Amino acid sequence: MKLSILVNEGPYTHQAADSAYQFTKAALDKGVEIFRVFFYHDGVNNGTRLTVPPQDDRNIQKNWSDLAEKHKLDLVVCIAAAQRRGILDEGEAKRHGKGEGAANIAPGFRISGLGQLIEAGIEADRLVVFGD
Amino acid sequence: MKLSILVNEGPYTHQAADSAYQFTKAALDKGVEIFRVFFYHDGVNNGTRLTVPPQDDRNIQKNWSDLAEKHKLDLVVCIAAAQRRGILDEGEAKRHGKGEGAANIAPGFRISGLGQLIEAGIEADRLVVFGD
Amino acid sequence: MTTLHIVNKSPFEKNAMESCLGHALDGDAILLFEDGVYGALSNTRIANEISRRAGAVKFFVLGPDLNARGLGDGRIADGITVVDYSGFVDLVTTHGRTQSWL
Amino acid sequence: MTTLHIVNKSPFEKNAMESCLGHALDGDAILLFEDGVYGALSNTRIANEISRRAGAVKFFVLGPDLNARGLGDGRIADGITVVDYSGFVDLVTTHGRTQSWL
Amino acid sequence: MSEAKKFLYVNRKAPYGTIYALESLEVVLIGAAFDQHVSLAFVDDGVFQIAKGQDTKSLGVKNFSPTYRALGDYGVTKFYVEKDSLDERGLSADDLMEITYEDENDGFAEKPSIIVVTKAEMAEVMRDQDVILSF
Amino acid sequence: MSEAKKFLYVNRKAPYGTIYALESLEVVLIGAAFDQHVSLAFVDDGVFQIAKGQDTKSLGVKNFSPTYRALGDYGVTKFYVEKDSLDERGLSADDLMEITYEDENDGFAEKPSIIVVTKAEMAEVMRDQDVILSF
Repeated sequence: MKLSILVNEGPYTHQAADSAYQFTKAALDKGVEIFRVFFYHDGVNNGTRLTVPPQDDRNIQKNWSDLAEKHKLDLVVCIAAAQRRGILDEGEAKRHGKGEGAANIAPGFRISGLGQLIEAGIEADRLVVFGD
Repeated sequence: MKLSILVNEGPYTHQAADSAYQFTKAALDKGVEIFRVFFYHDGVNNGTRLTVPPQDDRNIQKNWSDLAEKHKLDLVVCIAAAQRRGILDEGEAKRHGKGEGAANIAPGFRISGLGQLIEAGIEADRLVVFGD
Repeated sequence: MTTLHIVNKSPFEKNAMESCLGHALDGDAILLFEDGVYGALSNTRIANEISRRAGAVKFFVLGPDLNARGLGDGRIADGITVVDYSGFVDLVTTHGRTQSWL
Repeated sequence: MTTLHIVNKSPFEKNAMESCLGHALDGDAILLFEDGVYGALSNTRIANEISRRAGAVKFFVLGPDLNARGLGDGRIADGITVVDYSGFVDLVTTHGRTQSWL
Repeated sequence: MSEAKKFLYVNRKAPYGTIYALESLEVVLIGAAFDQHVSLAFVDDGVFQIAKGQDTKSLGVKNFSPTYRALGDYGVTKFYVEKDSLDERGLSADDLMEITYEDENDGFAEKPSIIVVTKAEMAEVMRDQDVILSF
Repeated sequence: MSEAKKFLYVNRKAPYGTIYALESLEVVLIGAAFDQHVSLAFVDDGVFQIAKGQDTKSLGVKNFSPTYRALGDYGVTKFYVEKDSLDERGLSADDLMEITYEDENDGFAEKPSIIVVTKAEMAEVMRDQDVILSF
């Protein structure tokens, strides 16, 4: 059994990001395979390395990055949604002249097209959507 | 008559950001003074210089920056909300070790504390909240 | 001084407009904008509630938001005045406070 | 195959749960989580609707979300089963599809 | 790749107030390039997405409603619209855009893409899917 | 600076599902340092913000409910809670946290901060304000 996850909201603002993370972690802990986690709409904001959450709170971006490293999770940020919201990798930052060092995508996340979401729906046995 | 504006949602995702901009512009066009525009919650995302909206769509961040330049508007992004969401100026980026060139605050915006919102409520004759 | 209430939520999806109507006092004004303009549609449950309060409470709706949603002409319940953003500013300055129902 | 419906919205604020209940078919399951757990409260309008459908439709609620909101013990309407995230995963894998009511 | 799956895009939100309608449409457009069975559902405020006469000029935002009409050319030809949702909003099918497709199995005859269904029928459409994308 | 204004924070959303309750509270805390008249209104799902027994350990998010109880020390002593909203949710005042303040004009006697009001009374409270912050 393979699952794909769609995350439609940003960290902190909506619990959707937390729920998706807890669900993904619980699935992996049970040995259920996660084909891909796809970030769309404001969900792309889960993938910014620039967050500085309060000391006494969770770090949602880091939680994702750590989970990705531990389980070789595929975390994909939608490029169109990311451009609208100012999430860029190095190639994008360069291409749009945003200056050296401007890329803000976090470790473990990659930026790609919406086709990756469709593929996630096709290849996984179930798709679960977390949103607002 | 002096107005203050509170913007609680990010650009594109909710119309609140557009409505706040159109309202602010209409007020300025009528000669009504705007004491301050304060960006809170996801509203801080209005102030990222990294957005690359589609060619055939409006550029909300640039609209704000242009309006600020033309009318000497005070655009204030809440520091606590901005840190949670990864919006940083140069000082913040440096202080949190995010690397050279990582600051993503857009021209015309400044990052400051929540006291600026309370002051906006005290000093203006009316406060208008745009949110979700 | 009376209050300008502003509602940007569809009454079919959220309870914001209902709560606003429950708290608006006689003499107040209510402006429907963004997805709130769907509350101005005639022949709905909410239209009945609006016409019941119209007179005691003044109802306004933002034209640009109506047009965007295809509700430009003839779809609006009686007793609701269409304004533009400039009119929105006037409503804010002529009422004692603005209360947003988010 | 039957469907797992997941609802994360308060039934007092939004119409998502009502719409879900209107589309769930016999044999389906409904999981309440996030602000959706308020739908599990006893002595409310929505609780009556749930108990009317319970049996034909199976109702679940996510424990961690209940606890966070102070609804941990004795506040939940009869016929609703409490699960944790691991149980949430099981519900997803044992139903033919998952439908989110956002 | 496994055999073709049934994808349903469920639209329950009004356009313009939030971005979900627009970005959902962008998924549908990309998804059309994959060889899957695609249907769209318009329920609750989602029916407003395909209301006729949308004009965003005075709002300064992009009018994306014409794109729904172009979906037929991409093989997206099933728009299930819930009658109960129309009724509650004082709307009828006449208030919706004309959305059609050319049926290649019937001499490219122009046929309506919109299928008005009851809530009970919509529930059956939903259960008939492999993947349900909600925005 | 002008003379003190009346600020009302209107809370209509449940905690944890979205960040509005938490970030609203952060404004109240900062605002308390300014010398203004401050009241809080809990309406609709906002009443859930001050429900007793909140325990977020298994959720991994911060439990900010104790902060409401500390607001008295900052001079924030008026929590208007709408009875109609409680009733609709099957709640009574007993389901709310005990929130009190020490009245410095009455020998620092401990008094309840929560004032349960009808919807009509809440409407009067709202109209009595200079600035209304909604989150």
